[in-house]
Amino acid sequence: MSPQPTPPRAEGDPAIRPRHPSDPPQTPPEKAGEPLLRIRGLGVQFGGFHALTDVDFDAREGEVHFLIGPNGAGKTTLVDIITGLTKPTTGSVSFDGQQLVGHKEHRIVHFGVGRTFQAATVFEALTVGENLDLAASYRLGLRRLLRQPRGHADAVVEALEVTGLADEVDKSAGALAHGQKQWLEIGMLLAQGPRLLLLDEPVAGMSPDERTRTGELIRYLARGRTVLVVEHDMDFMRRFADRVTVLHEGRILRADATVAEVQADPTVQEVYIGRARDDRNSAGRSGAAAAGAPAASDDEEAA
Amino acid sequence: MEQLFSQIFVGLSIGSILLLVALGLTFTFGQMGVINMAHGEFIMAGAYTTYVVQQALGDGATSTAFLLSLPAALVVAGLLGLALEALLIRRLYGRPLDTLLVTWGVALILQQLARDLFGAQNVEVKSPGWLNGGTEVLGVGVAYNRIFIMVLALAATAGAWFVVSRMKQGRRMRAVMQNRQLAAASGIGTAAVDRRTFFLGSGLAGVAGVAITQLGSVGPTLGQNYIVDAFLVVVAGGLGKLRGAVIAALVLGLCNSLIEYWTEASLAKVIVFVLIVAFLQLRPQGIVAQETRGLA
Amino acid sequence: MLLAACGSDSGDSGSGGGGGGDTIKVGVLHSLSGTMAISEVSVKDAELLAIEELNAEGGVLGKKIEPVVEDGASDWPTFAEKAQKLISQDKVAATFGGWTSASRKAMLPVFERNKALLYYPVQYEGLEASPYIFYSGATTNQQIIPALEYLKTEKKAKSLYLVGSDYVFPRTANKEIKAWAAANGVKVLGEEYAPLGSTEFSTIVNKVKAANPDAVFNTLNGDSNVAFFKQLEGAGLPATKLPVVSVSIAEDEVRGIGASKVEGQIVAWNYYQTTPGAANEKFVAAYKKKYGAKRVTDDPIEAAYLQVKLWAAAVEKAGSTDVEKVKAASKGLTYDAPEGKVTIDGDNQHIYKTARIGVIQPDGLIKTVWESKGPIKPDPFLKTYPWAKGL
Amino acid sequence: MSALLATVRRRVVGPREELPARIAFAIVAFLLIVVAPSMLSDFRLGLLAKYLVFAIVAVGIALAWGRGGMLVLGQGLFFGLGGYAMAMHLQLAEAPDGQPPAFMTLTGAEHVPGIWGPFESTAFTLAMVVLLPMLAATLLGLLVFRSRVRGPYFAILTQALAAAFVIFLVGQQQFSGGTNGLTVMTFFGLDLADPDDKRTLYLIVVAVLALVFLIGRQLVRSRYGRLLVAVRDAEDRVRFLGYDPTLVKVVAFAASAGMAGLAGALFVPVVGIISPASLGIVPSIEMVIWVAVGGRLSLAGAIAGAVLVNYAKTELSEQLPSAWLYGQGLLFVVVVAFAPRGIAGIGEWLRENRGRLRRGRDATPAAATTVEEGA
Repeated sequence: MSPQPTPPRAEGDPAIRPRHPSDPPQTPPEKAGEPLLRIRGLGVQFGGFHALTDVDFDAREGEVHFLIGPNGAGKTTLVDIITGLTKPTTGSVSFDGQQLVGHKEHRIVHFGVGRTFQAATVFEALTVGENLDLAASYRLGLRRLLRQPRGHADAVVEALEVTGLADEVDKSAGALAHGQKQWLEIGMLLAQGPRLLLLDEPVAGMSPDERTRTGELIRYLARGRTVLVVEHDMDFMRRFADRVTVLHEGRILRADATVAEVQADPTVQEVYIGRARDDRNSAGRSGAAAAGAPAASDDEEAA
Repeated sequence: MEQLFSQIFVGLSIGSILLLVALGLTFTFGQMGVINMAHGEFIMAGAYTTYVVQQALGDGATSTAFLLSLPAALVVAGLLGLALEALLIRRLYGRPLDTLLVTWGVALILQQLARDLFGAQNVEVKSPGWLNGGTEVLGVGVAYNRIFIMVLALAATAGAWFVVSRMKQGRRMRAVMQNRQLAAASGIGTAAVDRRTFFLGSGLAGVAGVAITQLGSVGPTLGQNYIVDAFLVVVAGGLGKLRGAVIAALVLGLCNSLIEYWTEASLAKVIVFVLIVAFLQLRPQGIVAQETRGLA
Repeated sequence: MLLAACGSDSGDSGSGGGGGGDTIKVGVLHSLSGTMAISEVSVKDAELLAIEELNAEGGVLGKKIEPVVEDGASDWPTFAEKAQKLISQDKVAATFGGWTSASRKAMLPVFERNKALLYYPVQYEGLEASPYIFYSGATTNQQIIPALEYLKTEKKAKSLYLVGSDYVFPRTANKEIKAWAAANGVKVLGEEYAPLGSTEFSTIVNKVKAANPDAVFNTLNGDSNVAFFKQLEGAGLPATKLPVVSVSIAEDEVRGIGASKVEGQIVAWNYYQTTPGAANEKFVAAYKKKYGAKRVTDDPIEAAYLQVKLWAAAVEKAGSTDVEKVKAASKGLTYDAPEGKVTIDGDNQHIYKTARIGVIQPDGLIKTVWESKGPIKPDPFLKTYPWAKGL
Repeated sequence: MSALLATVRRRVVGPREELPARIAFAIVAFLLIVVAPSMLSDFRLGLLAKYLVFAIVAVGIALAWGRGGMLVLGQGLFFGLGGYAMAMHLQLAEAPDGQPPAFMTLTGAEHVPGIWGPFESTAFTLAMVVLLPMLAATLLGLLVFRSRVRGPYFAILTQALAAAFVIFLVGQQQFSGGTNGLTVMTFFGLDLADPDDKRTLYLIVVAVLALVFLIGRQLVRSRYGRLLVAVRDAEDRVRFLGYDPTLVKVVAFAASAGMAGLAGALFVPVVGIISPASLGIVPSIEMVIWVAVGGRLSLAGAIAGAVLVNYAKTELSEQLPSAWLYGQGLLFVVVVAFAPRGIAGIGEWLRENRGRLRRGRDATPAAATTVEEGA
């Protein structure tokens, strides 16, 4: 039914070329200045359940920071708190010196924080162009919103270009393929020009090609911004992460490490292998998870 | 002081009527999320069932007829609900606003049907002798029919509670309401559970209809008088929460009777409506809230 | 498409038409659907019976009367709209219609604007005398004031409690009652209104009980009466202990309420099915013959019937259906109605009527227990009552 | 690649079928302004005026419900605010000098109620007719949308408010005229009995409807209109795009309230009376059915729906009152359950499938035929 997603168009643009393992790390983490995002002592309870406990977390400009951990580790909750969807019980979230806790979701967007959701949410009744235009117009006052739009802003054109959706500009977003919807959602973020992007499982349900394409997109986004990615897919993490933080049962297990450090960490392995064993036992899945490649991608779960 | 007791009794009595008419909604609306605007007409169907049973048994058996009407109305209204669920509501899951409008259309049709079957004139349901008159308790005059309605409301609530929390059927019902997919995956036939929930919810409306015959006479638009109040009770109580509905009904009943005592009937109704809107500002999830995480 | 569907029935709206051809058209405009249909269908039936009888006797001015029946749908704007239609499209000679004051108030400007005639058959709150309306029901001084006098003299009531549905008639009537009470040394202990259609009277009954009046004056509408009486009884105040005079319950309402629930209650009207006289016997027989033995006649039904006959008599006398001529011919016109001889008052176009107080019997009929000495002159603005000055 | 982007950059986004729409608008305007007054009798023209007044309400409902997903079951409240504001002014204007307005003969009150005072002023009244409902809607919307009451809860809440408003009006007879409502005979110098003046009134109604339609169209086609659709379909997503959905919804809700108020104000001279019976739960939900029948997603459809349903009501209820009540119920059931796009949907369906019909059955289906409802 739906057309195949546009193949990656990265050739010729060095900035969105896939990263090879031999490449030097793009961001020298130790040398970066003040973190753009600084979280201290964050805790949240739902009823009696401690979803997050005493979380400290930093992310710097220009880095792609992966947030991993088994289900229920509190990854999405952390994103929810940063974006104002959930109120923390304790702790603070400061972004570029601005305290985020206590602000409404839409105010936080105005501070320069954007996010996507596990299930791609685009406005299906609108066209691709209209979706992007709407995202790009969020700073307009009501008077200008009431005018009929003519042409596209540069930010929209850039987003179309980067996501490879230019051909689909007049297509209804509801008619896009699954991967394209994810890209459109990322494109909408891009059109808003945020400084911190939070992507919640951006490659869930994608084919290997699409994953690569998305990874390239993420690397493109990271130029001059901070990208925080919540993911289960370890392979994807290995290919595209600058820094990794591991969460487990609401606590930080390993903070701000490199991919190699995380892979070598025995506690992390324990958490993941234990989980993989559980998965095998309960769902009868073949144990694809070996040491060093901790978890199978959780497509089914994310769907 | 005696006046205050009197008004408290009146409030509890109004509250028990509200509870009766709203009880069925805590199932169909609260648990299934179906806005059934024909709920009032199911109440009306229950009332007409009482009339028909009485006519069939003749004048001598008023008491028997009345008691027999309770199960009869449960079945008649329940079957109407079942038919509505199977023919229309089933096709409209996930479209709550459309369900609301469609069931309103059904309500109009049922009203006109009642008019054509029983005449535009109201019909008279005779009261059994033991419901006439009243007595005095602590200097407060209490009518027997009011006591009966309170007892019936209590019994119906207890019955509903029993079904939901003690019977296998009820556990399935709750499972489906909490997570439809998961319940389906665990081998529960969700369609069958929906049907039974709807039967029960609609049947309870029928029972309320029997009680209401004891308040006034029975006419085609009888249900319209109760539908808005009933929904407000469920919304204010917290969706699908039996406990919330009980509290909301009684509080609304008391508010109504006390405010009416100091002001007047029309103003009291307006004030109560405004209070509910204000209350929902403070607690949009109602009196008894479901603990949820995020919005998903 | 729409325009074509709307039809192209053009033409001017002359007054007092309906006379063209072999028939004379008249409008019959009542609620045949909606909440008021309960009461108004019977009234429409009575009007059609009267028209049928007239036609059987050869019609008026040698022409058959052709009724155009319209549904007001219990909605006041619809009454106004349908009245306009009857006048300008059907060109009726006169219209018989309305029940609620609200429907009459909605139609009044239409009839005045078009200089067309409306006959209105129901007792109402008075304070109105449109030159284009004939009022065949009672005004205040022919129903409410006699009922008050009855309570004061026969029941020795020194205090009253007023209970009514929340709409115009009860509120206005109670204003008049309070003025009367002040002038007659009767105390009004309280005044309560229930929303229309309400069946919740516990609080009102509590208030009545606490006030302990000698009698209750009841202007509740239809269904609310059942709930009110039930709750009065439940509170230990049956009809035998606390007399309640009702002015909105007639035989037709009793039929819906159930006689057992209002048995022994006092009502005030100008006509009952049991009212003696040959004219009434003939009317009741004809009505039951046409509509079934179970049907009953009552005051508004009788007024609806007699107003058609009054119009026909006026047309015959005027020799024309022209509105101004019919109005002129109606002055002082008399007719032997089922309720007795009635006369049209030339000044306010109301009718002289005999006031009758009755008690509801177990069979649902009403027995007259008191009646005024002859027909009372209608006085819609209560000009002849000094206490009514401030109203 | 870059050539494509260049065209994207330049292209006017939005109205794609501007010309046919303009031609249709011109034809309808011609029919309403020229043909109808010359072909219809005074009575029928009066009825058409009433239908068009209702069409104004329908445009507002299509905006709030169709576009914004807010099922407004209490438009009677706003219709009534506008209507009563106008009726109060007209009654004051009609009253002879030194005499109380007509409705007061019943209440017997000595003084004109204080709340009537400001409505002596024409300018104040004209402003209030629109502003009063808009203010009420804004206040309600801010409260209700902020606490994220939406969907059916919002619908039931608005319904309860309409019910409360009616009870309030009935109870406050001394300033509202109670169940009788308020009747008027003139409208700013127009004599409502005079056929020529009624024709003028009809043209005023047509003009206001055109204006309301154009405003609604502008709202729908602007970025704001898309934003409204976005809020309807995924309110939470919009929040994370940096918009406050509360404000987005309040604007549409207030606009629809203002339109209802304007319609109420015109209803008064067109019909000659405003009373609580026209504002309660049942009339309010009837307003929704006009829009459902016409097509909730289309403003023009909503107008057509209001006119057609009311025309059918007039005709059918004259001939078969009982059948009309069944018909109305069935209309609700059939249209909402099985044809949620209403009359407008038929046209869209034809347009979408035109190619396929012409090409025959084996052709590929046109892209994106599914327009999801925002129910």
